[in-house]
Amino acid sequence: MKNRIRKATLHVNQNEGLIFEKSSAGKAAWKLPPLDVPEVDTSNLLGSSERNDLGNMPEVSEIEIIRHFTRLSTWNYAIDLGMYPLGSCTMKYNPRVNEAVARVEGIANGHPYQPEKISQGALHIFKTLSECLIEITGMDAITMQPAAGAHGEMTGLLMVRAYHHAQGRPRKKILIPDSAHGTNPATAAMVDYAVENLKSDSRGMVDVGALEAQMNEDVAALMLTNPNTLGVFEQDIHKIADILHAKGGLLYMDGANMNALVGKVRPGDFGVDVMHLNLHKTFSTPHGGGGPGSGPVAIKKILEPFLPTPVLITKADGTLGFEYNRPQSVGRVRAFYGNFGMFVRALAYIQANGPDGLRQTTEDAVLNANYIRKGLEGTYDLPYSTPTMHEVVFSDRLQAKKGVKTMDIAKRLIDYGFHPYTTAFPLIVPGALMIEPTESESKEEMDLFIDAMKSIAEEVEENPQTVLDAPHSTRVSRLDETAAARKPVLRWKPAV
Amino acid sequence: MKNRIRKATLHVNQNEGLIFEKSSAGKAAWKLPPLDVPEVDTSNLLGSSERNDLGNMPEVSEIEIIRHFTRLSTWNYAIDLGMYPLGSCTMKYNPRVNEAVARVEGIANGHPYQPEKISQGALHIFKTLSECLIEITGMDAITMQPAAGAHGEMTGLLMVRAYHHAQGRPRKKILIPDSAHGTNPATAAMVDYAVENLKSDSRGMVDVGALEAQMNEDVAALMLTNPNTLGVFEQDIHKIADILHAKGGLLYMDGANMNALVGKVRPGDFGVDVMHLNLHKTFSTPHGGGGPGSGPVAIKKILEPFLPTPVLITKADGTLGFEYNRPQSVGRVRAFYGNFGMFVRALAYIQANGPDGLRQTTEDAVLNANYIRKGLEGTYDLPYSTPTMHEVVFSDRLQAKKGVKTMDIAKRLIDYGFHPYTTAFPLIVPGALMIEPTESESKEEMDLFIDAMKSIAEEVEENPQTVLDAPHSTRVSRLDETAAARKPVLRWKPAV
Amino acid sequence: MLKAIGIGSVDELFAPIPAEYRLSRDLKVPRQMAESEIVDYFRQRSRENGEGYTSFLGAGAYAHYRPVIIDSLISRGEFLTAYTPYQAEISQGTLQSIFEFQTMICELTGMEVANASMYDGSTAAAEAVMMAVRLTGRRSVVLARSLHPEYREVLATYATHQGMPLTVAGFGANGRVNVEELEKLITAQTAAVLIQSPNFFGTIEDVSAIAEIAHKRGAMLVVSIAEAVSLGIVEPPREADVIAMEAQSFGVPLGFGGPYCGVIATREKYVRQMPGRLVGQTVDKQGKRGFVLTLATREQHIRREKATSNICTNQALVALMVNIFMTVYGKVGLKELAKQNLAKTAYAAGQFAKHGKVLFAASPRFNEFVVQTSEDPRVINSRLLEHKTVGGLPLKKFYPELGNAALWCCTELTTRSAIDTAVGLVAEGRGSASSVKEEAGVEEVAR
Amino acid sequence: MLKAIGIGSVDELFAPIPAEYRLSRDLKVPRQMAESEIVDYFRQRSRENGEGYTSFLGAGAYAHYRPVIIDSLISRGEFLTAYTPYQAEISQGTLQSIFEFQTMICELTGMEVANASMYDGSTAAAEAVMMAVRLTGRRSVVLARSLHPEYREVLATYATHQGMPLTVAGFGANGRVNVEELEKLITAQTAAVLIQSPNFFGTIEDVSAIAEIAHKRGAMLVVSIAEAVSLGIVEPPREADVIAMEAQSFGVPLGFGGPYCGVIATREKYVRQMPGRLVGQTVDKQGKRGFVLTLATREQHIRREKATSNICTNQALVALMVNIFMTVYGKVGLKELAKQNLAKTAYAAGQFAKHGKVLFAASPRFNEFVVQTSEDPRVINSRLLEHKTVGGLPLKKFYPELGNAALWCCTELTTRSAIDTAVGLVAEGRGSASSVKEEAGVEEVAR
Ligand SMILES: Cc1ncc(COP(=O)(O)O)c(C=O)c1O
Ligand SMILES: Cc1ncc(COP(=O)(O)O)c(C=O)c1O
Repeated sequence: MKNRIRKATLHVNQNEGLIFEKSSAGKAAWKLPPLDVPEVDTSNLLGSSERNDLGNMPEVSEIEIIRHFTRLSTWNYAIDLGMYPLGSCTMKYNPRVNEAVARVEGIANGHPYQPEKISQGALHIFKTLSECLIEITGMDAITMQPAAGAHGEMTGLLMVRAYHHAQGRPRKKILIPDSAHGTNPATAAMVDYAVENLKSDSRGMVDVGALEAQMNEDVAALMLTNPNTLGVFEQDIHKIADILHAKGGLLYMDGANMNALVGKVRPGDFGVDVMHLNLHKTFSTPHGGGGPGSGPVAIKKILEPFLPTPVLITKADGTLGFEYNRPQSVGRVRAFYGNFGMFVRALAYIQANGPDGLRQTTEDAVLNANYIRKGLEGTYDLPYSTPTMHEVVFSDRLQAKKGVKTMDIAKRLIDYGFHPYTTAFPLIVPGALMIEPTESESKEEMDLFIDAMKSIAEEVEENPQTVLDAPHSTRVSRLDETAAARKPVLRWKPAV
Repeated sequence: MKNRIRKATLHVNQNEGLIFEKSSAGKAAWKLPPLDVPEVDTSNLLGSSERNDLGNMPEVSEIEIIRHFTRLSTWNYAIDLGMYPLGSCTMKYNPRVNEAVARVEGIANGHPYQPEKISQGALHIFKTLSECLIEITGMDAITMQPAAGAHGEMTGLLMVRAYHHAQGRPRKKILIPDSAHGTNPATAAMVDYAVENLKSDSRGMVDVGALEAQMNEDVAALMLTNPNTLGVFEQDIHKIADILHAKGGLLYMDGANMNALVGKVRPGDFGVDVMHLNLHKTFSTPHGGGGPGSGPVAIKKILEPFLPTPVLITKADGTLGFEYNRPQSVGRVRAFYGNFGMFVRALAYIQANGPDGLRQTTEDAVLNANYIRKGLEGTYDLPYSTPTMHEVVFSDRLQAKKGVKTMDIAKRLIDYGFHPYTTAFPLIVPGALMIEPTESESKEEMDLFIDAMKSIAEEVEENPQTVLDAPHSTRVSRLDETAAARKPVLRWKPAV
Repeated sequence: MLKAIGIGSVDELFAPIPAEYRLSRDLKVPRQMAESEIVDYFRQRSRENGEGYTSFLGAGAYAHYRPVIIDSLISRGEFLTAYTPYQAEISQGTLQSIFEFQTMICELTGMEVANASMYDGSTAAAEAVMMAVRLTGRRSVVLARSLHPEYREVLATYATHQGMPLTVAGFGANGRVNVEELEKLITAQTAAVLIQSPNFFGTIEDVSAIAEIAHKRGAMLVVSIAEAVSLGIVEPPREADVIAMEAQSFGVPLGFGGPYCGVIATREKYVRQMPGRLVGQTVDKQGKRGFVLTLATREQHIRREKATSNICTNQALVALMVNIFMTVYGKVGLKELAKQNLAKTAYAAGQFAKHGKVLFAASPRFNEFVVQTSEDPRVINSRLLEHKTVGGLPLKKFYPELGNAALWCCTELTTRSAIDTAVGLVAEGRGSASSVKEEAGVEEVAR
Repeated sequence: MLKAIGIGSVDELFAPIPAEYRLSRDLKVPRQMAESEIVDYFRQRSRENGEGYTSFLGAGAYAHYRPVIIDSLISRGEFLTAYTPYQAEISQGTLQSIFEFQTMICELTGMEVANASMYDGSTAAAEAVMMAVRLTGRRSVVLARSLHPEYREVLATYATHQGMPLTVAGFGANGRVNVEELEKLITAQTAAVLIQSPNFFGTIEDVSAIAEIAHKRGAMLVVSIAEAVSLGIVEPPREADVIAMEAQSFGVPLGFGGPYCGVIATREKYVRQMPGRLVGQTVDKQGKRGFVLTLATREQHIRREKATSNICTNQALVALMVNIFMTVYGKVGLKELAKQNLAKTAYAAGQFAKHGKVLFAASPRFNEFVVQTSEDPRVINSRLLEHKTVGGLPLKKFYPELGNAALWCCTELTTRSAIDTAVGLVAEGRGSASSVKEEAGVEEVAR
């Protein structure tokens, strides 16, 4: 294995127990200023509501905390360490200037309820970003409230629902292609819609004939991801929109894959009525190990009355403020105004790129995906030969013959110094290898990746066991997920 | 080996070439604002002084830079990862609040020549720290100008030299114990003094008899480290001072080991005339892989006229300022006022501790060193049984019988997850193991260390080769230093 | 690369996009800016955003001191730029820290299990209620008017579109839920009773009494906690079936309203109806302890339309801030911290009582209280604003029945002198009918 | 632990300290403060320290933009909290980065070897001169008056105490070293000629001419570079034997004068007389490339009194900032950056020329220039200060012969409007004798 692996090696790494195992009475990492008001008798103030014991909360020193989390961090893979080609996740570089500006005092410490008079700075950021996103999507209006993509989907479908109600004829179901991400059907269910599956055709696109057949007055909307989860652009998108609109349905676009379109084409121009964006994908806000995200929803005029409250407006005196009185609104989807900190980062990203930079970014993202497709075609099975946009999906068909599955190949990639691609999604590709390099990767890094993938393919032929047992170079080997789920241990307890 | 090693394990780690090997034309991580003044014709302005080519300077993208240095960083051991018991280096925790306050705008961006009127903030920090250090050392005045310990030594000896000149009888030599750090003799030479060696007695202390004999009118000063480099407090310190003073000599104290004394005893009280401090040791400013440091020099009244210029003063109007006109001054030892950024951190450290905290810190540092001494006594040879202060020095005498030297044991410690102790210093202990835990280490971490040291001692008995070949777990094994020095390659060159 | 792919220009790659839709012009977004310009832009916005003001605002977003090491640690690329920890072998850092987070949330709330985070306190409350709906098979909900008004709005959004009937129980003169009224509202159809404690007024509810009533009728009790620091000194609602918490107080910047950190904690037996991610302990092939995402069969990527929620990306990095904050203060510090909040608030309430009416004084409170004045609080606030001070939140919009009332908050960061200054400024206008000039200012500071 | 050690109290451990010296009282230092108080204290000091002022100061400390990633990267504990890389196997990160630093310094200076850093530009210059003394076996030094005055003071300190004679060569009407005078001063005892280019006035010296003169007499030429950004567009002094540089301009905060980053670069043949640390490339047992500290036999810990210098701790972390800065701008960026400095300065000098006399206009300059006025520049500066602007450095103290002169500096951060404002304010006082009120202000801003 050694000689094949060029990008990674082994190195000494610190073990670290649970913080509770380091705790001992008397250690402390906190210090409060002297109290400048009279002490109070807490039991007198709180009576029976007083709490006396904080159970097993830890007691540790500051250096122990620094070491604890520093050591833990070294067990993670991250974009900052190398290519992270998770398909559908757009793991691009997270610029550090975004983090810096998000921490500028007045921006980091503004209270959501401080008077609008002294909130113009935040509101200006809010407005500028909103306008940029509307321009980028080609839509008419936007809500920044949703906290993530799925939350945006819910917000979007709520508006769809409110729209049909306002039309006087509520509808029952949402059409969702079988290639869709799990949040799409889950969201439809959350807003009380029935989900109807839509088959993909041999090109991996929506089967327009099938759609024609399935479309009727009961269908509230079609939730479409474009480019879809195969990285394929829905070429019949205009037909699709027409079919829906003809029967009064709406076209919802899951914008998770906007990184393939920004600056090159605008969903609003090809018939989309409502869509969400993932600022934590396309607009470079960091994933942070699973969030926070931000899932703004951009809409066409017809849906504007239904936007969640409050809505940002420019007031008579020219200052910015929020409008709360919107009778047809679907209501709030969360407290305050959304994940504002992510707006700051996303705007900084747009400013750092500008119109040309944004277009360039999209072109590079698509170019990189096609470079990888070219590099691995033949070595791995390509179930759909349709042109690739920002990501390419292979299958493990060839390797499966040797009993090696996509997850095994993924684990082996770890030994080669890469984070795995997305496995087992989209569902229409059994044993999928979903690869999205993003624009951030250099040719050098991608060549190493292609190399690694080819080398693994050879290993599958020569000795599949190495691959089946992978990873070999991590501080823990494959973990027993079944055991974890059968008898869940979801918290530490002191040994008794 | 595996089962013995509890604190560390192996984990996958990214390789990384030299930045020049990643460079390719057109890549960029910089962007300048549009020019708001007319463009200029550079060759017209600079003529023959114009430069046209920047040679092999790299061209890389921002994410490549982030990854480059992030990957490199993972090859380092650091206090933040674990115990770093380098004797004489006082590798204590570097509080993060120090870093935060050093970056506050007006403090990070103040220009050294900005009018004093708008520099009162920096000068106030300067003054407060100076007063704290004077109080801690028990001296009368201080200069903050020296950039590190060795620089402080030079500054101190220059004042000694100027003092003797002022007395009308310059002197020729400096007495330095054989246990002293290399910078002591090197400094003496730099200021044109002859170095005379002073033998240590069987307790590892200055041989008072010998001193008595060697002391005469040619001796400008004795440079003494106290506690000395064996971690031993010079109990006859008062006698020593008397002997020097009787013959008009001065007592210079190397304050590198102040972590053993702060809050418990003050050098000024036991006869020291001049001493330097290492803010990057005792006062928690980070080592940063070898600096920046700060080596203030505290002195007694008699040396005050000779302080480097400028000297901080309180002006008639109560504001702070610098005095430049000091005819007897030894002159400047560097531009501006010293490593101010380190003053900020040191003051923050003093504030975070306060009087009780500083005393506690010293007590813990000494307690920890003695705990380790106790734990390893018997397993390793203790050449001097004299009481230990903040650090303990063992020798490899027992292990040497098996051909295993202190450096081998040090390398093996790496496999166990620790940074090695200081090796082969002080010179009076052949094969020294110089261990300084500092107050920052918890009992848990020290127990692991004692454990590791004992386990290595066993390995030396059972199979010395494991130790001789160590480290086994690092991405590079022992490096060929002889080759490096024989044909030095001190810079990258493009392959021709 | 073009050559390798075998194309002449990048545009060929965009051929699949119907020509008529391709964008042939530049996007109308700001021109490309240098990093220095970007930094200047946001510094400027910061100066327009209350930089350097003293504030007495709480109401679901609290100004507590954030230990420096929080940002030092979460800024490490290994945490900041990692995705959801699907690949356990190279995500143990994130996974173990979430496991510790879940544990500490359990310790603090007195519950048995906690998830890895929800979007925020309001959505956590809504999802907790839907959890109760699934568990009880009932569909109606009774909520307290003393619950954060925006949390109520969010629940309404989630519930109404699913046809879940909502009824609201008011509060009494003591600022607590009107228990009699609540009891009447609970029916055999009631899936959940949702209250907040300390409630929106800072008043601590009598949770056990309410729990008893709810449980008697087979309804579940969901308690929302918006001020996490209260857990240091206020007994947690152990009688609740589900706790929906907003952990922003634990080291998360106010950030003009987000990102924050919602959490749901409950009893072990309900875990399979719990939304969101869960980390569990397990072992690797060598029997070495490790952590993995578990019980994923509840989640959208497996169950799709049958999932317990559609949540996918949550608030992981914010949960890490919370985790570090809880670790820094720990068993003793959290209590001392809460005590200081209590003391500052007691002092402030005492001072205000001398010049205005402090409502609900009879009931125990944590770090917020309602002050009733003769003057419109918006007028008072425009006066305070001139002294770079942001007064309490005017309640007219949310609770017209309270008249000229405002919600004031004090934390460990509120200084005595700031309190005295504010009290003085409030007193100034005592009795005086708002002057015209002041009226003019009203709109601008109105919420 | 006490038990383990076998003692009753910690005090027993301090028994070796003679009782009469032991401190029985608390140190008189500030009481222990909470982190929040410490942060407040320094924020307050910051506000008293020119926060938010526009400045035209250079003179050896330059305000250039610092890319954000510098601090992101140097803040990683693995760099921040590591010691000098003595243990190569676990210090490869620091070692490789220093090797890259040495390489880039060579590329920029045109020298063959560079060390890992010196304390600052002034001590680097002094050590470079001492290096020449060792190499030539001569002891006297000729330095230029156009060298930074404080660098001259430092050299004097190092030299005089070693009995090394110093002579100073003045500058001509063109602001450059007076070559004739210089030639006369060089003798058979001259070890080194020390000049600065761009010199203290921002004027670029005729290095080759000076080199020729020095070499003719067997003296070595040491060139000091205080404004590193000049290397992007100004030909480096390739004819020098040693270059002593201050790299602060490369991403190091002004920080009220330090820590900065000195560097010495020279020819391969002189390396064994070079002070400071050096990192060299080598291989491990498997032949894998790695880096180590090398040629340590020059250093104090091996050679003690025979070492080339007493330097031990240097400025490693600052050198890392410099390294990252050089990597960010690189081959193309450094040139463009230098160009902007040139353009801003040319514009400013042009504007000033309209209202005052700009000296040395005939010679090429980089980003500094001297303006002579009828009014005392200290009076001008107290006027500018009222507009939150810090004017050029008054030169009376250093160069009385220049009369009412000040040294102005512009970088890429200086805006046109700031320049126009300053020029306007300088013009205001034109011809006017300083009024009494103004005189009053003088002392306070005098340096
Ligand atoms: C195609 C698609 N849709 C929706 C989502 C859900 O977005 P979020 O995780 O932000 O809720 C994702 C994210 O994984 C996705 O890839
Ligand atoms: C005893 C002693 N003296 C002097 C020094 C030199 O201090 P610096 O490295 O700050 O120049 C050291 C540091 O290693 C030391 O340990």
